[in-house]
Amino acid sequence: MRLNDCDPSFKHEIARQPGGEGIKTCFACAACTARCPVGSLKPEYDPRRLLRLAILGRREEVLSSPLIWLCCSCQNCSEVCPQDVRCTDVLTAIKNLAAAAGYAPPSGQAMARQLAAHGRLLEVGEFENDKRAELGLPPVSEQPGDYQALLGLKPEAPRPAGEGA
Amino acid sequence: MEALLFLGCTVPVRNLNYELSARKVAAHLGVELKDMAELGCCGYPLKAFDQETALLLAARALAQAGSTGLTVVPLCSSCAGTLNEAAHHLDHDPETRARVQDKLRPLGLEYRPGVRVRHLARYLLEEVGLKAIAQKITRPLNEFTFAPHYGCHLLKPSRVMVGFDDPEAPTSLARLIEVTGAQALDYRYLKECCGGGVLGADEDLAGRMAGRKLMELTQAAVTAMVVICPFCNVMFEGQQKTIAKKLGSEIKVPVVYLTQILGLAMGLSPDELGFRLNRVKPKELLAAFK
Amino acid sequence: MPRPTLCWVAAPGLEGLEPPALAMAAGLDLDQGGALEAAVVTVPEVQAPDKLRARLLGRPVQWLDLAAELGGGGEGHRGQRAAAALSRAAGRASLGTLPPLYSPQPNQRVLVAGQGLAALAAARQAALLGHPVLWALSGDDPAAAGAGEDASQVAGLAAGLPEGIELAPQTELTNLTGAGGSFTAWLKGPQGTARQRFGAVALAPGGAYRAEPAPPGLAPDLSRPLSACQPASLASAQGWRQVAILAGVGQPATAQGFARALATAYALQAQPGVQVTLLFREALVAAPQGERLYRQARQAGVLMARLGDGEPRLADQGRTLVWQDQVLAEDLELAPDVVFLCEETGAPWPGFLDNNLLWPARSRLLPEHARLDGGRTARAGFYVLGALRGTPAGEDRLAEAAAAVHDLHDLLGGGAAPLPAVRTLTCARCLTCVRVCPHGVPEHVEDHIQPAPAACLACGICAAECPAHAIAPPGWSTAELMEGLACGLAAAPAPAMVLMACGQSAMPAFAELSRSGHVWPAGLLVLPLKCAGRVGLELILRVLSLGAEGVLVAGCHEGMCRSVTGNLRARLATGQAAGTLSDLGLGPEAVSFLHMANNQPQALAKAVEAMYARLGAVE
Amino acid sequence: MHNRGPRRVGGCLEEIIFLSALDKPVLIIGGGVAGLAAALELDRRGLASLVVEKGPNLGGQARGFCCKALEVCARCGACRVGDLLQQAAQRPALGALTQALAVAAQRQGAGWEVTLIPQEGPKPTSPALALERPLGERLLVQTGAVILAVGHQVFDARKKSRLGYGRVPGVMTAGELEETLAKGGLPGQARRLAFVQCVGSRDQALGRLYCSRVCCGFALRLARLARYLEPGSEVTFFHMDVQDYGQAWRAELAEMRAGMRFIRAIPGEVRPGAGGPLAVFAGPDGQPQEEEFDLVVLATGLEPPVAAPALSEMFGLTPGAEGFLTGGQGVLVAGSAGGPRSIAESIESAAQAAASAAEHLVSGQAPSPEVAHA
Repeated sequence: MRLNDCDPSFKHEIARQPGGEGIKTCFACAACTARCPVGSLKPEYDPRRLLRLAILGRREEVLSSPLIWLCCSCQNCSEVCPQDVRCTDVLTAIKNLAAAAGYAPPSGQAMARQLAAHGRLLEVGEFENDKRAELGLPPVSEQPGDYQALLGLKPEAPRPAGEGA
Repeated sequence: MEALLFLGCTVPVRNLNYELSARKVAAHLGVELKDMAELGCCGYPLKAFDQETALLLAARALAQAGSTGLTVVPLCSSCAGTLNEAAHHLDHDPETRARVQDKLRPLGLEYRPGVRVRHLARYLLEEVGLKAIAQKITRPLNEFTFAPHYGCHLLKPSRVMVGFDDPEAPTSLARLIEVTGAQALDYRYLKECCGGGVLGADEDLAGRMAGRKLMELTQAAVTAMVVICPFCNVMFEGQQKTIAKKLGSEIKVPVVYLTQILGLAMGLSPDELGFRLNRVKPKELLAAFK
Repeated sequence: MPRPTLCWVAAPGLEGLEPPALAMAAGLDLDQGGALEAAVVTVPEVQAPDKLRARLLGRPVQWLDLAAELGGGGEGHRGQRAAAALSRAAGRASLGTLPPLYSPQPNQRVLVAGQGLAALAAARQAALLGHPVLWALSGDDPAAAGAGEDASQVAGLAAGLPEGIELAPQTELTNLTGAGGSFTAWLKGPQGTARQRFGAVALAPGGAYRAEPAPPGLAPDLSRPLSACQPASLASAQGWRQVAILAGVGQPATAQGFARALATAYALQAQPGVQVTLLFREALVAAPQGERLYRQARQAGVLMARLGDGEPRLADQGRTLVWQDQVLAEDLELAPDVVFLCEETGAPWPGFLDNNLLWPARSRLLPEHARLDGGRTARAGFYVLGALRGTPAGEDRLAEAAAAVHDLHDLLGGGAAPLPAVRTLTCARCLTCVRVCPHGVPEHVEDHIQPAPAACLACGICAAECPAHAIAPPGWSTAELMEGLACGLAAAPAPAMVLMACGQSAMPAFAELSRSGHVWPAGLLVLPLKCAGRVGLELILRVLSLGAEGVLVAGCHEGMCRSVTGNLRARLATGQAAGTLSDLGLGPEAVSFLHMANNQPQALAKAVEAMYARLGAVE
Repeated sequence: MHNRGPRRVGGCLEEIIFLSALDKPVLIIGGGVAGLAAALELDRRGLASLVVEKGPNLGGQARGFCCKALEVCARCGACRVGDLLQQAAQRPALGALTQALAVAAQRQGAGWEVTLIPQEGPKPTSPALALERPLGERLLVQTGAVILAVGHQVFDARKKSRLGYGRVPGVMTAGELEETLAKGGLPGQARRLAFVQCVGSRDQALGRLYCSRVCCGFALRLARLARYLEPGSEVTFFHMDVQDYGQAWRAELAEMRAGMRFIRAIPGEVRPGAGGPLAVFAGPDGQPQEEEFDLVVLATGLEPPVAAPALSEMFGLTPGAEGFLTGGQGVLVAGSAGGPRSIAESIESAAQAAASAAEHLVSGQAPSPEVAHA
């Protein structure tokens, strides 16, 4: 890979994302790799490698990689990092950039629509509240109004996140 | 003692045994868990896609909850983690706070710094205290051994969960298990993640993450695994059969909620604690309470 | 022959011993306040009461740290050991040797040759301590800083030069002979070459930058030394987009060189449109602020490219660097607009040090030696400072210069240095002493050997090697040692063995063990030496001939001898002695050598016990 | 002690020594390597000093260090402590008060008046030297200059919980291994050794963003010594970068690289294994890997001395970089109290402190005893 063809601004772009500030300070000690529960089961997954690719500016390769979605956000890597990179947060920042670039799996949009419709991931209808009543639990209500405002989405005409507002 | 219950999305729909036992145990300990209808999603599901929006949703919940002045007590580790992180972020970063306030204002909401969020397990340990719990124990569970599953977001990131347990050598759940008289198992994969976070992206991987814990515990003489999070529960209980099939091995690990065994030890009946809804039944445990 | 008297000074560790009985056993008179011909005193000189010291002034005295030689055990056992030790001292005292009276005054002048922080600090400190200083500057300006030095720090120091410094601008040290207290320097200045005498010499060139060699094959127009990128804004002006900096790729840089590369990388990266890639093998961050610079550079966006073994390969007619990324395990390529080569500071060694006749090889003169710090060299009174020694610029150079000046002040003060006695009548002028002395003490002047007045450490190497027995540091002639040991061995119970203990390693360890109550074998006699180098083949064989059944020589670890080769010579002599014993059909195990340090008392105890057990088994 | 006389301070009788008058113009706080070296360097300049040590023995932390030579000196400098003690004992002008703590300081003209109190503590571990004297009573010392040589403290490895120190059997600090080796051998049947570098150094998360400088050399020499003492043992060296210690070191390092396994990765965790501590680290393929050792040795970094904040306040000093001490008017810092330093570097820095103190005595015109009385 020719560094001349890489995008040196990519690392800065990630660093501008909330939680992405730490990316440039990685000095590759591999403590994160050692503690990654995903890496230990998935040979091709190595958080340090993803960070390295991002630092080198291999923008498309990183954003389009299905691997970035495998971070289970367990925070082990952030805990062990001596440079306070907060690797989980950096990967979240990268995922956000990937989503904005259209690489996100469709589940994100689905969840946003669900929240706009119900204010919750799981719909609470009469069936659910009946079941709760049987157990003596108080009913649960849905308050989707605030969510629609914050998400910039209307429940009847759902639009994917990022496109609206 | 009063606290504000934060149910989140999953617990009130899918994990009624958790909610039931949590409410019962809290009441038994003299903690009044208040409900608030306006509380919805904590924002966690959107974090990977758009964390700014996720933060807004968390800030909304914190603003709502904050108006009560009570400690917010989520039952779900993801909710607890998200709300704690959001509160930490908002309290320490005035710029973000201002930006978020601008978005909340049209909704008639305002985030006031200093909202206290404590996962139920932490709340029980720190605010209620082991001593108070021990006083309520009437039926010690001496003959049982439980494997605690801490999960990730109860303890981490430790810079946010300041002053709580050491994520590298956690003891909080073990102490809550041992207060019932039962043994807490220390096992190899004790600290590992359930895999729930990647269930959507790679079901096979998530299954293997949960599977290695389940397989280890199948070998160990353990009454049940103790969880404190509905997502972890999905992996260990909900997916247990699927995982066993996929990995081609015998897996049989009963999964219970912390509050269920605390309730048993306090003399509540399995029915009151929703054991009917447990899918992998802790038969050995229930037999003792017939 | 004077009859020695025992002056018993009570000290911790001597409790329970009865001086009258010991005096009798050792053949000494007990001091009853009468006149003294010669004396054996049971404590070291520094611990003796002032009155006693005054009374003994000018008389032959054997100062004996008896407590340090005794060790623990029952009273009878300790009495036996004490009697043997006192007998040994009495034997030497009875010879009545006094230190030689010949003692020329060391020259107090100090020559500082060089320029920059180290030279300035050395000249200042020496002048403040009252030494007349000649500062031979390579240029004209005493405030000129060397490469890598903080110009304002140097200027600040130069602003308040104390009195007593004579400046010799544009002057070079072209030749040097002699040692502490008596150096002769040839100085070449604008008025020609002059020869002058000095007591001490500090060599402290300011130093210059040397760029790391470019990887062979790199397009020549691409590479520049690091200093050529000042100011950093040059990068924008030149339209550079991709800048590579090599910071220790052939061989690792130093921490100072690396820190400088980091600072430059940081400044360049801040220029709009510039991407800096820093290539290195190890991130050397031990310099002050090094780790902060490293992080700061990463934070600014400098790409850190760590190399595995070997230099980067070159492609595209030397215009593209290729290396394997350590994390990705795949090749990365970079076609830089410019390649900066990391620079280290250094200075060339002056030519006169190549004269092997007068100066030992450089590695002998300035070995990496834990005892030769603070600018010291093996040649007492000659100091190497700053860039020439590789000392980092800044506080470290000041510290080094301060330490060097304290050392020379001490040397020239005359208190510390004894003088070897040379018996001119028996001296064969074979120059063995000139050749073997690690400190350059003996000089051949007008057909006789003349020791430099402030350079001798009394290691005794010359005495051990002199074939004519013509030279010995005071109190350490073979005759003296033998007389003492003969008396000591006569008083020691069999089997008797002698420990020849180096004063830098074995003796302090032995003393520490003794004071903490270690029980030594009854027949063990200690011969405290300044340096194991005093031990030669002849000495060992003579001691065996006196009736000792074993000889253990204990000296410093290799590379730690204060006199550079004393321990190796002693080890060689021990091996030769063992060979001789074998040849005679005797057991070679009667002699052995132990490498040790002063903080390894257990090793010494083990070696003594092992040898004693062997001797006992032979009995 | 010369030139002393009782005087009344705040209602209680205190003893006062006029160090500034004649015999002891410089007070040295700390009797470790740097403190002793400073006293010796002052003595070589003809200046007297008084060393104040809070512990029962002179020599400091380095006194417990072991010689790391095989047959050839490793240039670790540990025996320099012995040299210093020996030289100090041979210089009768030197004085040292042990088990004495400086608790207050007041500026007096260009000098200082320092209050010392006796410090309760353990008994001396080795026989006292001629110059060591325990402080019996509260003491006021007037002095022209003060040298702070209080050394450093070692990072508490418990703060890096993931490396298992204090809870996983078989995990020890390099300092503890040093003590064990000083007694002559490896603990138990240790054959598989792992060294973990930068524990408490180069760590932004801990607020220790500096390299402790000495640990690479220290740990590798210990490792080599361990291999020498137990010829069958294998060493794995987990590190980030090996720091440079000069020309001879580079040659030695090449040899050590050949004889030991160097892994450029910091383990993520050390936990109990079946037969010893288990290190979890990234393998060369970027995969988590586990390996069992008999002994995991943590190279703990150097931290600012515990007393740094108190001393800074006493003498009105601005805290230096990373929390180490910096000097001020008539207050000089020597040794690792001013930043991570090796034994040799501490000795050299003591020379500089002594030189600066001497200059201060001349330029600062230390107070005369008459002034002190008034």
